[in-house]
Amino acid sequence: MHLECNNLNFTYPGSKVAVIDNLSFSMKNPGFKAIFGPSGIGKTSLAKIVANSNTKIDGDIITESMDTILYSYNLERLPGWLSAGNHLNKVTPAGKEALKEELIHIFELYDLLDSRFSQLSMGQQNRMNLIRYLLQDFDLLILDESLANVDEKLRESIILAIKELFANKMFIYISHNLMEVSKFCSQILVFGKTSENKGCFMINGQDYKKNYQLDKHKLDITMLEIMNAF
Amino acid sequence: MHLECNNLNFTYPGSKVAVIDNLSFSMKNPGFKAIFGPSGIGKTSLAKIVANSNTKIDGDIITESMDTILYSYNLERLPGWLSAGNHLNKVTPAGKEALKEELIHIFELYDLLDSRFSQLSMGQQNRMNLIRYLLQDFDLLILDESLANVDEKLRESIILAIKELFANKMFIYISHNLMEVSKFCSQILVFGKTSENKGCFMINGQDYKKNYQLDKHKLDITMLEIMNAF
Amino acid sequence: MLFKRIYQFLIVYTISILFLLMIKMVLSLSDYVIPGVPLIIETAGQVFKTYFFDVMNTLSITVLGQFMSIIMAFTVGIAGRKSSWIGSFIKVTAYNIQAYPIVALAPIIFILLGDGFISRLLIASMICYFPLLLSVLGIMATPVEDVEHFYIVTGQMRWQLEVKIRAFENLSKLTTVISGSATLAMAGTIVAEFIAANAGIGYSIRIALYQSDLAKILIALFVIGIIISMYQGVLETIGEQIKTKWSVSNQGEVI
Amino acid sequence: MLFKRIYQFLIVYTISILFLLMIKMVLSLSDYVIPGVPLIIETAGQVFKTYFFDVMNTLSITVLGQFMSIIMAFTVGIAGRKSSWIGSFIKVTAYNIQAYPIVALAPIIFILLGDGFISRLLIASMICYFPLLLSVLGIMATPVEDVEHFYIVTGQMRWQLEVKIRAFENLSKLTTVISGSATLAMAGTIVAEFIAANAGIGYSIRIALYQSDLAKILIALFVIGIIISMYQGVLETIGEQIKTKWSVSNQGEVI
Amino acid sequence: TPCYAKEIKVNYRLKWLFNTSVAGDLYADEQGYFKEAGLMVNIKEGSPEKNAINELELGYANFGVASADQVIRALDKGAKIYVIAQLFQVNPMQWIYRTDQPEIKTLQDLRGRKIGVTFGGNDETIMNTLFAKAGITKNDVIITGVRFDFTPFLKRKVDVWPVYRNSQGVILENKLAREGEAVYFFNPADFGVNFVANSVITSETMLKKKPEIVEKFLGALLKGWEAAMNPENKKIALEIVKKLDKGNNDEIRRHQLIATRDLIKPFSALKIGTIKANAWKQTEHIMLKEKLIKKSVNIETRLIQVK
Ligand SMILES: Nc1ncnc2c1ncn2[C@@H]1O[C@H](COP(=O)(O)OP(=O)(O)OP(=O)(O)O)[C@@H](O)[C@H]1O
Ligand SMILES: Nc1ncnc2c1ncn2[C@@H]1O[C@H](COP(=O)(O)OP(=O)(O)OP(=O)(O)O)[C@@H](O)[C@H]1O
Ligand SMILES: [Mg+2]
Ligand SMILES: [Mg+2]
Repeated sequence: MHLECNNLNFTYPGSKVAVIDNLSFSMKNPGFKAIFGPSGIGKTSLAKIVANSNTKIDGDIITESMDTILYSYNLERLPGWLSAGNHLNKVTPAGKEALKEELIHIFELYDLLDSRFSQLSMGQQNRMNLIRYLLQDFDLLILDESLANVDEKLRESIILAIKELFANKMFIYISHNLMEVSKFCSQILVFGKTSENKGCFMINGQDYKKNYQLDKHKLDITMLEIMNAF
Repeated sequence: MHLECNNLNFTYPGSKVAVIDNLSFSMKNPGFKAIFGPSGIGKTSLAKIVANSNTKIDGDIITESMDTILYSYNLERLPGWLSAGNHLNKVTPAGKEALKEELIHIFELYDLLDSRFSQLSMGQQNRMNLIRYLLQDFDLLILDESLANVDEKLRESIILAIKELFANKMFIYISHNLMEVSKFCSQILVFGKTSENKGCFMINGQDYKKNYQLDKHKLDITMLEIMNAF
Repeated sequence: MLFKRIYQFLIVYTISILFLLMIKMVLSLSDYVIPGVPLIIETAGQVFKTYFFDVMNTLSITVLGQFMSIIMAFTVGIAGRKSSWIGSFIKVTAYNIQAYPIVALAPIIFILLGDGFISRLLIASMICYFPLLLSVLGIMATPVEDVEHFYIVTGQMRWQLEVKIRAFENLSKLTTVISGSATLAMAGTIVAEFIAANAGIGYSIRIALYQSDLAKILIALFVIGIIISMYQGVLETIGEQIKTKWSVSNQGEVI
Repeated sequence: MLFKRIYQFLIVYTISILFLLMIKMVLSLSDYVIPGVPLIIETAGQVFKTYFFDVMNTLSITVLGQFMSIIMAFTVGIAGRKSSWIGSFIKVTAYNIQAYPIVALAPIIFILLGDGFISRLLIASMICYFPLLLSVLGIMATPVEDVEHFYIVTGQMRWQLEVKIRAFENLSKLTTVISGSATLAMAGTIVAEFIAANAGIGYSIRIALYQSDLAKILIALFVIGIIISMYQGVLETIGEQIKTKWSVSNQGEVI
Repeated sequence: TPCYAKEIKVNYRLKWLFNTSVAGDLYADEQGYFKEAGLMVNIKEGSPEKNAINELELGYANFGVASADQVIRALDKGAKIYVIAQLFQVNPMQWIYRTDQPEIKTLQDLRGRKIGVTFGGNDETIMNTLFAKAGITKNDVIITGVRFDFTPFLKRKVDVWPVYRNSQGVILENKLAREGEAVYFFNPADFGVNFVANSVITSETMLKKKPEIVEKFLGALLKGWEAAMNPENKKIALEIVKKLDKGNNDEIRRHQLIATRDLIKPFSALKIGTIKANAWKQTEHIMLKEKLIKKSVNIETRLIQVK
């Protein structure tokens, strides 16, 4: 499993500055990867470009044994004419019912299946949305703030569960939580601030998993490394 | 300055469980306050009830020397027919132009004034939106995830600047970042998980300000206190 | 709600009549140009009952015609929502037919379908459907990005789902247009009767026009107005109920 | 774009004519009921030029009428968007007038305004405006919560701003409806001419109808179709330009 | 015991709405004349959009009423129809004007008048013929296009207004009388222009394949007309019309019946339905001259006076 970008460039039409400027990086093996960087640096843009093979770009994106790349984000909504649970059922492929039940428990949504999507709180909406994606066939799933508005405790147990349940899939996690990306991700693509002329670095994270021992010291070092890069 | 709720109850029509169940608390003095708690516990609901005096509620909300209460949230959008900068100018009251300029610098939006709102990244959109509110007349401003999608570094400098510039206003900050609320807020209303039958606590935070000394140890204690409450 | 509508209609009607009478007075026009109050009342006595049943007759066709035109508008609107060749072809056809005033098409319709019930219904729904179509097209051609994204990227998007999503997100616009189109269906039916039927208020209007009897026309307008107000009130109530049943978004806006 | 429209219209028209000719053949009807190809061509030679200028004449009224009806629809739609008493009063008035087929109102219009240019224009825009109104009402009555919130809570909401926000958020729906309503304006103008004028293609259609001359009507439909396709193509192009100028949302969907 | 054959169904398309102008048609139906002839006739109203000639060809109708100009136009375009009876001996298409205007005694009196004509209608053809006859050009008169509503005449914007003498003419006369105004009618026939109006037509197939039905139908129909036009039967006739013509009051219908009688049976010796071949020829001639048809249709060959 392998995602590689070589000399990627992208400029929005009508814009003068390139959002992605000669970017090269490579992410290997299943597990949680991250894209990290200041607001407005181009994380979402990069994610969309990777997920949408139809975009006209300058440069190469090479994906190896990854046929299906899905992009999810935190402003998505479920249709409103049925309860959220019903909509979930409708998009659950045959054979994945058990997985669905398990995810609902992990995501603590059991009591909310009868609610309409518009009646959910923001964090509940984001969780409901993410479950849908996890039930689909994918090789790489990009989570663009998909766990926004979820409390840290629950977020941690969700991330750990995903890592366990989908051990052979790749995830790209986009979040502004420094500690979280350092702790859970194996590779972190850090965008430096353009204004400070910092480039783009790939930093190795702690890749914490359930029942593993977390080395607090190493975590601090990773966090420091990232802080320096950005 | 004083916000007090006594035996507040609220249930959404058609719902069986009360979202807010016999809640009493009091927040005093200007500065940053927080509402903290698991996703879906009722933070947004409470904020809206406080801001909207027309809601039919059971219980008392007492506000002292706070006439104008504004509620802002992270999904708001600016109109699209002009650049974001232009829309900002339109809502800047006479005499506050200098403040606007200053805020634009603090929020690092200077280069984006010519963009349409839809062309901004999520964090940029949220910052643009928040500036509008800060330029209005208010006594209490509720920030419901208003700094979501903004990187931690920038978020910190923004919060510190707001605390300095609006020293005699009250803010209620709703966020899922434990460290942040502990550090910057003076009073934190923590909602405990209903499933674990935990109630509602008011915890004092570190109320960190620019040029103050942050006592790391005390911060850890606050964080622990909150963790225990929730 | 319903009473308010009727009440408001009565105000509008009274104002219009007073306005006409004023003109009659100012220009001192005779009864045969603008009928005076006694003549209007006398005429009302003669024809009110007949006209009432005529309008009820018309209303029955209106309901059917509106139903058909809703189906037609959705069929064409859904088929024509894509910017593909066939989509724009369907649109061009639908638009062009509409540009033809029904009076020009009527002879062809009669040749093809005879002059029975079907022709009358077809003409009524052709007049009513196009405005509906425009709205349906506008709504159906506008993606709802944040809801559709998931289904598109996971390859689960069917046209039925797309239509459902867009309809649901624009439910209040659709119900406004549909309940508003009742008046168009009524007007369409009356025109159809005017040129095609031997019953209904449109037919009676044709006769009154032939006799140049403005008093009768004023009575007809009155009866039409009252009954359309009632029909529309009913439709709006149904629309509200569909909205509250299908969605619960109203409940969401309590705070 | 423009050529595609014309091209598509020609296909539709040809298919319809072939269909009619097929019926003529199968039932062996005379030229009086359905004209044959030679007669159509002969008639075209006689009247094409006249009809072309008639349609251009009609088009000039159409453009003006459409413009007026857009203004009327927005005025009424904006005034009637509130669910207040006066809002619903305006709606009731607008709806009721629409329920009256123009043929019934025409005598009153002629009494008040004579049968000149003004009556013709008024009738044309009355037919065209209502469908526009329905869409405008639907759009104007639906709040855009996430944009309006700020202005409402800070007390800066003016009705102009509200209208602007809702129009902008529904720009593509509005342009669809407005450019689509061109055909309605055309149909309206033709009907107005049919009952009121001494010029324009509607007038020519009436004469052809009196003479049961289907060949002439077919030629008229052809010329109307071609010209309306062109007009609509132009409107759509303008609509696209407004969209790209006012908003830049299209550019946002590059990825 | 007589054995009744099943009644034969027949569709009969009129030219216009039910009113006193079709008293005879309704009379034949109501009094059971058709039934006696073994026919079940469905009488249907007509309009400019629904014409009898189309329906004859399409098989929607078996008999119909059409004006001479419609018939001649259709023949010009190859329609296979025949005229089997001429209902109106005098064309009801006439012009009304108020008596405060000088009476039109010669065609020259038309000069300088504000005259209404329906462009494309046969009143235009008739008026043009009158003008040609009198040497009047378009500059000598003020011509106004006429629609379905009478406002311009009522408001005196037009002085001489075309009406159907026996229906609209009566109504207008009555309306104006209420305001104390009297009227004249200008009848082209008085000035030598005999443009034929409504006649009964049928298709060639009908005439060739089912002559007995044609005969029975026409027999019953004309019997109905004769009875309806008989002053002795006026009460019954008015009752029958009243059933279907709710638009008018009794007084108006009574006058309309009298006016209709003058047009259908101008003198008692005349047998209703008589086809006046010369008038038809004149009509064809006028239409040819006005370029309403391209070639002569030999109208006399299409006139079949059924015995
Ligand atoms: N449609 C667009 N047209 C032009 N510029 C755009 C468009 N969308 C985004 N941009 C610009 O591209 C830059 C990168 O945007 P992007 O959304 O990728 O940032 P991001 O890293 O995801 O930020 P955030 O963390 O705030 O979501 C921003 O400066 C933004 O203003
Ligand atoms: N319109 C509504 N109708 C019914 N229930 C609702 C409605 N809106 C919210 N709720 C429910 O009320 C509860 C509290 O929602 P609220 O949005 O206040 O949560 P929150 O604390 O802000 O959560 P988050 O951090 O995820 O935004 C949730 O369980 C939600 O399902
Ligand atoms: Mg982003
Ligand atoms: Mg919330």
